[in-house]
Amino acid sequence: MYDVVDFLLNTQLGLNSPDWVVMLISHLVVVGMLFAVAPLQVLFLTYYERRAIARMQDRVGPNRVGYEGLLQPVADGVKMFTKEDIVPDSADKIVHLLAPIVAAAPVLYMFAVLPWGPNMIAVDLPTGLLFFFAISSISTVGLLMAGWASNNKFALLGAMRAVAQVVSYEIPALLSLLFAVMFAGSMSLMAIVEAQGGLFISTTDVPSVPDLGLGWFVFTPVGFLAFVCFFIAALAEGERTPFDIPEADSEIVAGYMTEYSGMKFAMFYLAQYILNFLLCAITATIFFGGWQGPGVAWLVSQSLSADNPAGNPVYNVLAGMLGTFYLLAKTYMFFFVMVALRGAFPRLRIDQLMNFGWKFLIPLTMINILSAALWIAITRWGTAQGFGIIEFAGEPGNLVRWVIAFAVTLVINVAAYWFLARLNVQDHAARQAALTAGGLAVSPPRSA
Amino acid sequence: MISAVPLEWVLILASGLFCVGLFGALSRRHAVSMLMGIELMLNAVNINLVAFWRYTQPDEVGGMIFALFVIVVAAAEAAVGLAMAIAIYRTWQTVNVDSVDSLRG
Amino acid sequence: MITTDELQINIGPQHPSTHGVFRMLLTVDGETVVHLEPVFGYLHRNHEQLAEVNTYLQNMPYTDRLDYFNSMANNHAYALAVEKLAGIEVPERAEYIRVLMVELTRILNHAGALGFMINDMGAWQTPLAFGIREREKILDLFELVSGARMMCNYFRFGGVVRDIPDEFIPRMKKLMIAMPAYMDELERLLRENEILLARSEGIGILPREVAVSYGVTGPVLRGSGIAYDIRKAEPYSIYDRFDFDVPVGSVGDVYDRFLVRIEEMRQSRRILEQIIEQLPDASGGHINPKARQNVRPPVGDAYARVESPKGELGFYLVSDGGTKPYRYKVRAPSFINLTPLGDMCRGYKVADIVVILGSIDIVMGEVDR
Amino acid sequence: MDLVVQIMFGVTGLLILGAAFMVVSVRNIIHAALWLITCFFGIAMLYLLLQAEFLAIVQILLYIGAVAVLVLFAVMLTRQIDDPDEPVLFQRWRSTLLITAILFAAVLVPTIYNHNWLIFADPQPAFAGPRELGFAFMNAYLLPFQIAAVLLLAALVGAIIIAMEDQEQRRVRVLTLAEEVALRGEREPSPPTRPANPQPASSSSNPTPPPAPEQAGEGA
Amino acid sequence: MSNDTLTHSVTFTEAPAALTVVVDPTPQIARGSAVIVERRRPKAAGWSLLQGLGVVVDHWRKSFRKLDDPTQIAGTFTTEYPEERLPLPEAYRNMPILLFDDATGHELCTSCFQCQRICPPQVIHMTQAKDPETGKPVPAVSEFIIEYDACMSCGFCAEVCPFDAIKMDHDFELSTANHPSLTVHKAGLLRPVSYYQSIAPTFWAEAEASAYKKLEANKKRRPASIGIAPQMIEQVKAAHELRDDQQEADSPPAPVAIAPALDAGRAATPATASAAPAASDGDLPTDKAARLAAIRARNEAKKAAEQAAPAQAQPAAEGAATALTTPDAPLTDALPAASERTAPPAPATPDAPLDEKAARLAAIRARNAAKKAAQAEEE
Repeated sequence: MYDVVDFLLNTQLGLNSPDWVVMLISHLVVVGMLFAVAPLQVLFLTYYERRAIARMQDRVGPNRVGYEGLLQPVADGVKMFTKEDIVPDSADKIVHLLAPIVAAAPVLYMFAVLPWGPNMIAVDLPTGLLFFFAISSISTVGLLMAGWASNNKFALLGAMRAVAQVVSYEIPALLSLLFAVMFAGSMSLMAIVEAQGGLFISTTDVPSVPDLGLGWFVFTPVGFLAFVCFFIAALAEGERTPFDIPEADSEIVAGYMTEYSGMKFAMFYLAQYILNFLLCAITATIFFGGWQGPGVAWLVSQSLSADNPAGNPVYNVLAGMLGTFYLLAKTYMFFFVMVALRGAFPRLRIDQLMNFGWKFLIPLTMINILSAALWIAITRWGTAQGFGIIEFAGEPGNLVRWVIAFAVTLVINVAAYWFLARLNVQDHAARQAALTAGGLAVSPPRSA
Repeated sequence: MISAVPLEWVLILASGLFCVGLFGALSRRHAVSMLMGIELMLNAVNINLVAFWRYTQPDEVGGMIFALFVIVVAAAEAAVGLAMAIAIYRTWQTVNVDSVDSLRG
Repeated sequence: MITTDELQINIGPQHPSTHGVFRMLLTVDGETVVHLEPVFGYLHRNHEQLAEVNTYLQNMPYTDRLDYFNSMANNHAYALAVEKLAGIEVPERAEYIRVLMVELTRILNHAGALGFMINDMGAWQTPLAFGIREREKILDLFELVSGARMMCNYFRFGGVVRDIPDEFIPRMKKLMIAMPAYMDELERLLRENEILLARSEGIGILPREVAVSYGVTGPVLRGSGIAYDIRKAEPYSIYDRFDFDVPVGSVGDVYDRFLVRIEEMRQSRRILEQIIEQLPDASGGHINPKARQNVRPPVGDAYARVESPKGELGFYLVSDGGTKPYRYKVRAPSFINLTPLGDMCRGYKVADIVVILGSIDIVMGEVDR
Repeated sequence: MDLVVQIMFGVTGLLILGAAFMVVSVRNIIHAALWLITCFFGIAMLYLLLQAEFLAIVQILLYIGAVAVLVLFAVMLTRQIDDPDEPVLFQRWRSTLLITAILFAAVLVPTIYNHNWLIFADPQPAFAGPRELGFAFMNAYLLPFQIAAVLLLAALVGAIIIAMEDQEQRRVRVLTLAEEVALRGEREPSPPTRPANPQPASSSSNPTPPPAPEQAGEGA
Repeated sequence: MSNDTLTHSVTFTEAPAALTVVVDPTPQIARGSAVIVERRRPKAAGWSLLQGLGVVVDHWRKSFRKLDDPTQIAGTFTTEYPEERLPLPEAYRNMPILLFDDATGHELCTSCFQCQRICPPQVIHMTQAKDPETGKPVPAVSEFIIEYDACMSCGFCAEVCPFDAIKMDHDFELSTANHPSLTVHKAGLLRPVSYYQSIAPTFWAEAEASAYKKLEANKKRRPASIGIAPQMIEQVKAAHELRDDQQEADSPPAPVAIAPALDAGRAATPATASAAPAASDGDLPTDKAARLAAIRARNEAKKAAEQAAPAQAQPAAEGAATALTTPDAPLTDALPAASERTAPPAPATPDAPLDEKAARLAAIRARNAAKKAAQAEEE
């Protein structure tokens, strides 16, 4: 974007504007674009979710406003924004007003580090991944403020649940993403995506594989287990079924949003859907190669850059478009999975959620980090690092190392999953036995 | 930053924060409020550490490391302190540290 | 784990999961329920007293409104009571049509009840939508015979208001093909689902003795392990002609009630198959021609009960020889089954109580009357 | 350019100090916690000004995302009835204020200004990203790192033990129906599930006496 | 309820009376048995979740076609309501309506008060018509009110009506913001017989058959008395003339027997109208009145067209209907206006078109003439 603005201002218009002006304008343009994208995504996501879940329930879904109901979210938005804003009399007015802002603003920041295509990122922070989760943790404060300021028991209960859930599931989410940092050697999301070229085998592990943009981390046992764990944790962070406990309508009405209406409610809604979109996008980015896909690497190689001054700038645009398409396609695929989960499952109870997180997910992700370390050691290390057991040089050697790493991590991860599942099932059975102690006085009746 | 803002300004800011935190920790009656004061003091220390790192030894990571340790200690302190506040509340049904005076003769 | 204050929470009367206007006054410790006081009566509409100023026939449509999910079963119980009181014979074909309707009602009710229970657990309406889909097919049949989908008002003293039309049985047979597929699919979706198991196993246990001491009936009682089904215990109408089993649970928790309901739907389908085979082809045999709609029963009283989908539904009538009942009393299963709610919920989490309430399967129209 | 930085520093400093002042002076404890979050946010901004980008993110993640939320949580768990008459500060808060003011004005400020700080001469942009910090933690600061880990573990266990209530005590307080029935069964021998003299076969088809219809009337 | 021992307090020292109930869990069940439901465990952790997800995704995949076969359980089962409508069965009942004869405009109701008596929520109110000269009640109804807002659609009124005068309508789109308009007066309740015949042909055929049976019985028993609604007689006779000839060749022809009754009915009509409040159409929402008028007109037109030129019946009828629903042909306005104009000078000359009914009849005739003219023009 800097280049484009520089080209327009200084070369075309000949303004000779200083560096910081170009930088400011280019950043403002990017920010404006992202700011426009976010609500549009939310609008489409709500429509997409409602249509998809309706299909799962043998219904049609909204199909009245506009073509096939495409304008339904707009109509909903207009309705929400024109509604009366009701503030409870005994609410803490200022905090009640601030809460939706605090909840919604941080999630918009998270767009900043999301790579949309090759070289298409607002800020390529070296700590991008950490930034993503640090910023998302601010919105929990907004939830807590909302729950407390509403002065309503349901709202407070919902806020407490939300915060307990989000804070405890941030741990497995971050732990399961650590493997990607280890694989790519960077916390920058761009670097993580770029490390996922290849064909089922990442080019970072075996440089000689053809780069079709399919060397996704999910194809490794480590990545797959991390993907499962992260997606579950993302469901909990985004308050999606089966972890939509904070807003369990059958229990605590609407949780922390109970006392909100109109525009403020829409802000919470916006925040939640942007968060869901971003969580899906980050899943796609870290496990499914983000903008990587067949053709992008070739387009990038043809395009104009510092390394390739003979390239055609049209290919830059094409590469960007294809990359964005891949990213959005993957994101919407994951959102579809979220919708299907919402359609299929009941929700867990808060204590079961905590048990699942602390007793199953966190140990599993920790074991997965061990696997990731082994993977790195087997595929990358040599005698220099004191790991001379596997001495294979050259190209076939890399492949053999990859196969060994695959087998070892697969065994470890499957064993860990099996073991932890078994432990948890036994634990569950023991608690069930305790719970049903009195009920078992019911001796089974004899069939006649 | 270095050329524009002298180190003293940052240090004074940090010491001001420290004093405010100290006042809060000493004079608030609510147990959790006292903890907040202590958090403020720890943050003031952190600002100092980062400022010294940036102004005097930016080529080493020592200052950052110390700041991170302080954050770790603060987190541990917050966890234990809040657990104590809850324990006090459970036993005395209050979090007012004035009222917790069962050792007074 | 962390001790907190005891908190009083009102769930209801306006709350998404109280199945109508019902209030649960909760005392919770954290999320654990210490005490629950069910408060009802918000939907009281003087049903029993109203019935005493109406003629016997005029009360028939009012029984539809008791448990509006199962108007056919309510009609049946009331018709049985009046027939017992007035000594009215029912032709055989009419009996078959009645049982046919009532067993369809049972499937309809359980499909809805399971859906609502799982909806309370947080499944976003999919099991409910599947249940509603099958219920819709059955309601279409009801509309075909009675003219209304829910408030059927189909039964008359001595039979039913009109014979089933010709296209009824072919449509019914098609439905019989869809039913097992629906039940299998529901089981595939939920029966072994770990989340459902976690939410329902060991939750809301109603031990057998307690269930009996409260007078609980229906799937709730059978879920607690007692094979008590009025269709077996005191076969009314023509229930002694059909083969069917009584499913019972072994623990008495929410999961058992869930399973018992699924199994009861299968058994109802078995009965329907037998009805289609045995249905006597007697045109005009849908009602006893001698039965007068304006009945004037002799002085006396009668109690008739049926196994409504929710439990034992009984009507107690006292006649003073006039055209209106002197006393009219409904033994509503939802009401009796709701009484142990406070005990059943104690010690469980807040999230469990809506599930327990859903598993009891109440309709407030019947509870408050 | 310098002026811009100075203005930003001034704004950040005012935000930090003002928020900190609100933390210690505001009456409502939840508001105090929210001001604390504001203060933490200002400190993160200051870190960014000091080019400690990683630390700024850690500040947000840990202080706002964890510590402040924990504080808010604890406040909400210990619900205190707000008594407007009860003072928020100790009786002798004026003397404390005096002491801290003296500390600031007489000790800290003169010390800061009288000391000759060894400022790094070359204002080159410093960089301490996660990679450098990771190497430092794994090499030079390995032992402190391990100790910090142990400290965190100890704090975690300690916090749980302090805040945890006796499980047994709690179980007794709220028994489920099934547990109660089981307990009763232990105390006294359970009644025989089969009747002593078996009923005749004719009546066994009606196993339980159906609840009389009048029973419902009492409840209503 | 002996639940006092089961309160949440745990101090239970006295013998729990509630628990000494002796239960026999194993009844001897005739034909069938008590089966214990199987509490299954998932085979592998997570497998059943995937299975459930599969069910949902499968439904998503299949929902792009419509569920038209009731043996299937997948596919969109909803209907797009205003455009698509489910066929209503004949038995469908919503709100009661009163029938009148198409050709003559005679109402079938004789104000026998059966429906008013049976109505459980008591929403039917009627006033019997009186002969204006003698002041004696006649078998016709001068005002008939049904409170649609309180009606519970039980259908008892239609069941008990001995003259098939009150039937249950299929129109369910009654929602309105105007609550008082749901108290419907006679003018709003009246529908032509052909309307009911169109929504429930079998039921009407049955009604006709039973009415004919009754008529036959009356003919034998009391040849000159009013056994059924006098207005029905023409109708029934027309419908069964053919069968009548075939079945009973020796019986006397129907018109002879029913002629006095018919005359009595004719005599009653002016009286009815003079007692009726003039403009009860005013209470109706205009669109509803217009719809009703359109239906009436269409029936009229159809009949006329069939007589005139069977080949062109349909377009002519449609043309007439559209012509009448347009504001240029304000038939509904004309009706009350006509009756208002004529009614107030109450028992005037008996041969003049005094009453509402007669006015309507005149209007129908005029309409027919107009339509025929239009038809001729088209040709």
